[in-house]
Amino acid sequence: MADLSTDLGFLRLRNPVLTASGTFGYGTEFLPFLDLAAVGGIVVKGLYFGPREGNPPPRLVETASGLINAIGLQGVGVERFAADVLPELRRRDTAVIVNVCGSGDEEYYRVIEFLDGHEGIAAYELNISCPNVKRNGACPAMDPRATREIVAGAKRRSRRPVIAKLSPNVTDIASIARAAEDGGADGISLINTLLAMAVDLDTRKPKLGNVLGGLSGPAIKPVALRMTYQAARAVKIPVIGMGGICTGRDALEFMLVGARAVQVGTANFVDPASAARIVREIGDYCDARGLARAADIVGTLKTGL
Amino acid sequence: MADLSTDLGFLRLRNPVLTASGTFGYGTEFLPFLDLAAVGGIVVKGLYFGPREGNPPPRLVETASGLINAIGLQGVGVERFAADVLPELRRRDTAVIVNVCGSGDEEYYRVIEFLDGHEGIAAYELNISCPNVKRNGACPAMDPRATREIVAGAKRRSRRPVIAKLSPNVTDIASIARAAEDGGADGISLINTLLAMAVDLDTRKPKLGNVLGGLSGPAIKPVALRMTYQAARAVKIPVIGMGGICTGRDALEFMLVGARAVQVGTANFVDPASAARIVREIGDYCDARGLARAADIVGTLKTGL
Amino acid sequence: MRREPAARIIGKRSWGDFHLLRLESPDLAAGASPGRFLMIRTSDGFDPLLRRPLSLHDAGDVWIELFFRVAGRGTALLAKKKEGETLDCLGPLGRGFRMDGFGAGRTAWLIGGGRGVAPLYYLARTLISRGAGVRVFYGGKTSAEIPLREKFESAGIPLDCATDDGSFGFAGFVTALLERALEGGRPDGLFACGPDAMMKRTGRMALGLGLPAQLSLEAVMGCGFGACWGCVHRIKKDDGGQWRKICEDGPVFGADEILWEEA
Amino acid sequence: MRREPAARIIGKRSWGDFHLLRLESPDLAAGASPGRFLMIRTSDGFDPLLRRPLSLHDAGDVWIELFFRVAGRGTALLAKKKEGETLDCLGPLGRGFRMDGFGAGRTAWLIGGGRGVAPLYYLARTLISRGAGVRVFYGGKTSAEIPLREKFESAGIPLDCATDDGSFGFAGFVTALLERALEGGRPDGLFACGPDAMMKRTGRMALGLGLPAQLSLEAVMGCGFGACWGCVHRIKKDDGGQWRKICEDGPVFGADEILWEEA
Ligand SMILES: Cc1cc2nc3c(=O)[nH]c(=O)nc-3n(C[C@H](O)[C@H](O)[C@H](O)COP(=O)(O)OP(=O)(O)OC[C@H]3O[C@@H](n4cnc5c(N)ncnc54)[C@H](O)[C@@H]3O)c2cc1C
Ligand SMILES: Cc1cc2nc3c(=O)[nH]c(=O)nc-3n(C[C@H](O)[C@H](O)[C@H](O)COP(=O)(O)OP(=O)(O)OC[C@H]3O[C@@H](n4cnc5c(N)ncnc54)[C@H](O)[C@@H]3O)c2cc1C
Ligand SMILES: Cc1cc2nc3c(=O)[nH]c(=O)nc-3n(C[C@H](O)[C@H](O)[C@H](O)COP(=O)(O)O)c2cc1C
Ligand SMILES: Cc1cc2nc3c(=O)[nH]c(=O)nc-3n(C[C@H](O)[C@H](O)[C@H](O)COP(=O)(O)O)c2cc1C
Ligand code: FES
Ligand code: FES
Repeated sequence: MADLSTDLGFLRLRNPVLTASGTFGYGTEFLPFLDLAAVGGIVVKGLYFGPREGNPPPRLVETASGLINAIGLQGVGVERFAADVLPELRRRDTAVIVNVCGSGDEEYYRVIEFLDGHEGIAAYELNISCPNVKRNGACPAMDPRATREIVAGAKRRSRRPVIAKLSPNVTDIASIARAAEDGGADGISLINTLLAMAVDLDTRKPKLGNVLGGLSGPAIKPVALRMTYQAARAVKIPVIGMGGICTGRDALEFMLVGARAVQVGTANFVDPASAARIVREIGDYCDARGLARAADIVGTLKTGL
Repeated sequence: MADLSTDLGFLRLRNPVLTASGTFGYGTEFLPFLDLAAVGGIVVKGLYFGPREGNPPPRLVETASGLINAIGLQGVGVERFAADVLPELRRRDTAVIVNVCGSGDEEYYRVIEFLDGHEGIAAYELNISCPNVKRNGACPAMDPRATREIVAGAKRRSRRPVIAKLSPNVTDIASIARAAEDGGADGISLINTLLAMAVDLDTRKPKLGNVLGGLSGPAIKPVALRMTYQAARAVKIPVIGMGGICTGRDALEFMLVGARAVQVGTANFVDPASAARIVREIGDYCDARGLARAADIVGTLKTGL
Repeated sequence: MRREPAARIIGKRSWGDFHLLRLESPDLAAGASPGRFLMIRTSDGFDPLLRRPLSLHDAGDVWIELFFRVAGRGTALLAKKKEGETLDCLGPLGRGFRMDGFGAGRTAWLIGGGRGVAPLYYLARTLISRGAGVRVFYGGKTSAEIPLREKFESAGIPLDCATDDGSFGFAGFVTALLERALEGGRPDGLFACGPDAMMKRTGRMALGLGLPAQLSLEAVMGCGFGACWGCVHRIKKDDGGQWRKICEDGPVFGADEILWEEA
Repeated sequence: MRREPAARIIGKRSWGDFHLLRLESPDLAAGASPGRFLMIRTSDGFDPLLRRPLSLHDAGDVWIELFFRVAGRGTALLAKKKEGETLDCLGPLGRGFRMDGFGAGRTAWLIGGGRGVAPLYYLARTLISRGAGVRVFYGGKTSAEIPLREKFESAGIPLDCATDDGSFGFAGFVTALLERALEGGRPDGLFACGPDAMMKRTGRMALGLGLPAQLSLEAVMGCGFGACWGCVHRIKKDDGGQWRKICEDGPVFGADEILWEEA
């Protein structure tokens, strides 16, 4: 059996497969379908400081090989998370990464400061790239300076590693990745969803309550792979890739272009055991090819450049 | 029968359906499949001044509901185009728009100056957004200033209307759209392809000879619709929308968010009669709904904003 | 660990756009109860991407039945499946109808429109087997849209039909038929499934009369098991409302819990 | 105006991964000639998005045949199609084999590997009907990969088989078998279809011996009719080479025209 363990520097994972924030609930929703100890770790649903209502429905539109969502980060807030969810997750043998949200920089910091007082969290993933909250889809990860500042602010306050989650809705992903690195991020993860829209021709209304939403799923994989490749070449900190990953081969492709770990998102909805299956498929691929360590594939793409 | 005619200000079209550059050859390839007089007009394959070799194969990769291409604008150059293709197109009753390419600003201008000496062209579409030529995917349409300057330069030289074709690979499409308008563009068209990548896990090589390519097709429609919406709200000049349009309903959705005309791209490959079918489907929809003029739907989306 | 059972189609009937499939699956049958649903893959590829929710139309010891109407691409693909093929199903999911208290001497009226009748057959059978009195109100646009009427009748389930065009039974909405029936008598509870407008109207009627009513709601579902938060509906809470998940907290809610948005 | 004929499947045979479909279509049959191909939709949805190229395996007055091997998702979907269903086909497309000069007293050797044998049956039949002498060299990895040998034999077409594992006929590559045969005699021309490596080798052999050879090339095709410029191969021009479209200028090229990239 190939060695699937993955070293992010700030965190060692049993295998490179994490579940993506917002697509895996608080983890507990998936207990009927998979063993949380089978995946490398889970990134829980984005948390604001307080509970959030989220956007009015409809919140989802299916598109060709994709899904647009405008959930708007409905959630329970840090207090209930720490009281109800964390104890449950601590009993499972898995790395828990908390996806941190905020309406302004200060809220991100408050979430971190609060959670720093609780055990059972391996790292924070700063969600500076959610396109569903503001109606024009703007977010800090669209600007290098805003990215660097919020990451630096989070790092100053946090006793835990901080991963910056980047947006694909930018001209130059390399410069944003470098800004996150400059701000002191321990790693970056990408991509969040592509800003998108769907309309109902007959009613002449947007199909989403929020007008705009974020596109995910297999449709975006080619863009996600390109951005992961560009980001991985731009920084030295570890890169976590995602976007449309549905199979072990998909996951290994992201590793090939430079991702040290991956996240599985929309695929969890289609097949709730996806993440565990992908781990198995990575192992099977390595075994079939005689690869002793899955991590050896990271960044080995031959571009002839 | 509903009135499908479309007024772009600088150009009146029999209907709002154009064929997208690079997906309709020089038009003549489609004569066995459709009557060029059935579509609003055709945008021919991108032209550099001289003949171009294009990229090494493989040049295409199919993805989930999408297609990545890295053709690299192989083409015959303006002289052979004017000598061999234009006379053939002049005999067909259709508006011909030439997609103008250049390695630097000067080449764009030379193409325009040369073609200005020939009849049978309705407008130029400045392809300032092709991601396939440079290996990092950069292009003028990624920067507002470069966009404004090249558009202004083209306008100064051209005796014909100039449409700026924009790239989706930007943080803020509205600012690029405004830059094109400031530069004097008569219209804008969008989106060109999303910068993308595919790799072969087994050989560990990129699947495209050019490493990076451009993603098109139904997969990108939700992003294209969003950008068309944002661009149409940002400028007063007419907007031509495209990206994944396969049916009359798709076309009408782009019109609903503000496009005065649309272009059909990848769909031409799947069904070479697509553009003519889409025209029919628009007519049928209008008739079924009792809409007297298709143009009345333009920009009528009710967002409640 | 719950697996996704690949269930084999062992029976199929079709009436125009409406189709009934019987699937062999002890796993699915084991978790069955009226009002619960399955999430079903309709294609091997990524288009359509998401599973589609379908209610349990009936269930036995080793089989379950689905009854659906072609509404778009997913259900059209499903309609093409033939006996002997397998379906990739997830479930049963959700909280179904609560039947406690509905035993001998109690009466339940079930109201369904179009495809919304799907879960009511199973519910009617189950209530009857518990000794409750059942009456089903079944509506559609035309007589072709109430294809299950013979199935109900041959099972001995009392049935009142309504068609918008009067081509069969009462001429008008099934809610109007119900309204008329309520003038003549009162059941101990209402159970309804159908489009939002029908649910809203049935709920209002029940609240007005002080009758307990359970309504099965629909929404586009991303996952079906509570993970995506895509399927919410406004449900009463304290003095206000709260978005709750239809797939997990429902799809069946009490009429008194549901808040309807202004149109 | 050429339409896309929806052709009905009127016959089907399968050997493991290999499948043969007979389609009824006067339109497709009308444009048929050996070496030309169809572009075929494999799904109603957008995934897979593009049509797939398949050669004409045979053609009559109102029918054509396809022979293919499952290579991925598109061909797997195609393999699931049943008699009575229709296929959305575009074509025939491309420039096929040039048979002028191949009449009575002339001999043609045809070389095919795996799925590459598909167009050679039609070509062999046509050359024979013109009076030419034909010999077919047919290779595969194992005996299971040369399923058409009986079909060739019962049509009375002289056949030499090769399998990599020696499970049937000559043990080794079909090009090695050809090489041996060429030691014993020379045809007037070679016609080949198969993977690039085989085409390259066959072409080299032919050029070395000064034998005219026509090779049918493959490439991923976006459109199949010359519009996308996706399917190019390097073809000789003046002193250098030029990317030419396989779908339009080919798929059949003279061995002397083709330039092979260094690997
Ligand atoms: C809990 C639950 C149980 C259901 N049980 C049944 C059943 O037993 N029989 C049956 O025929 N149908 C049932 N439905 C509805 C069924 O799920 C939809 O008709 C189906 O998902 C449509 O998929 P499609 O691909 O055919 O159509 P699409 O092309 O996806 O959509 C067609 C139209 O239906 C709308 N739509 C899509 N999904 C839903 C949805 N989940 N709810 C409401 N509208 C939707 C779309 O907005 C669109 O207007 C149920 C829905 C839910 C939520
Ligand atoms: C002119 C022409 C005629 C052909 N005739 C036949 C025929 O008669 N019988 C037959 O079995 N096959 C034929 N092929 C090959 C056939 O088109 C491919 O096997 C098919 O397109 C693969 O589609 P898929 O969806 O099953 O596989 P995919 O999942 O698309 O791909 C599977 C593998 O095949 C490769 N591939 C995909 N498309 C092509 C292609 N067009 N050429 C070469 N490799 C490809 C992919 O890169 C991948 O490695 C022909 C190809 C061409 C160009
Ligand atoms: C329904 C839904 C909710 C999401 N919520 C969050 C979130 O709370 N925080 C976040 O950083 N990303 C969120 N995302 C983005 C995903 O984590 C991921 O970046 C994206 O979906 C791309 O991966 P995929 O294509 O595998 O889904 C959400 C995505 C979906 C589909
Ligand atoms: C094979 C191919 C070649 C293209 N060549 C050009 C080109 O020469 N000039 C250009 O402006 N756009 C080119 N495009 C982009 C299209 O014109 C269009 O903007 C894009 O494909 C999105 O539309 P679609 O999804 O309908 O294809 C090309 C696209 C494809 C698929
Ligand atoms: S459908 Fe995903 S939470 Fe209900
Ligand atoms: S496949 Fe499109 S040009 Fe050949």
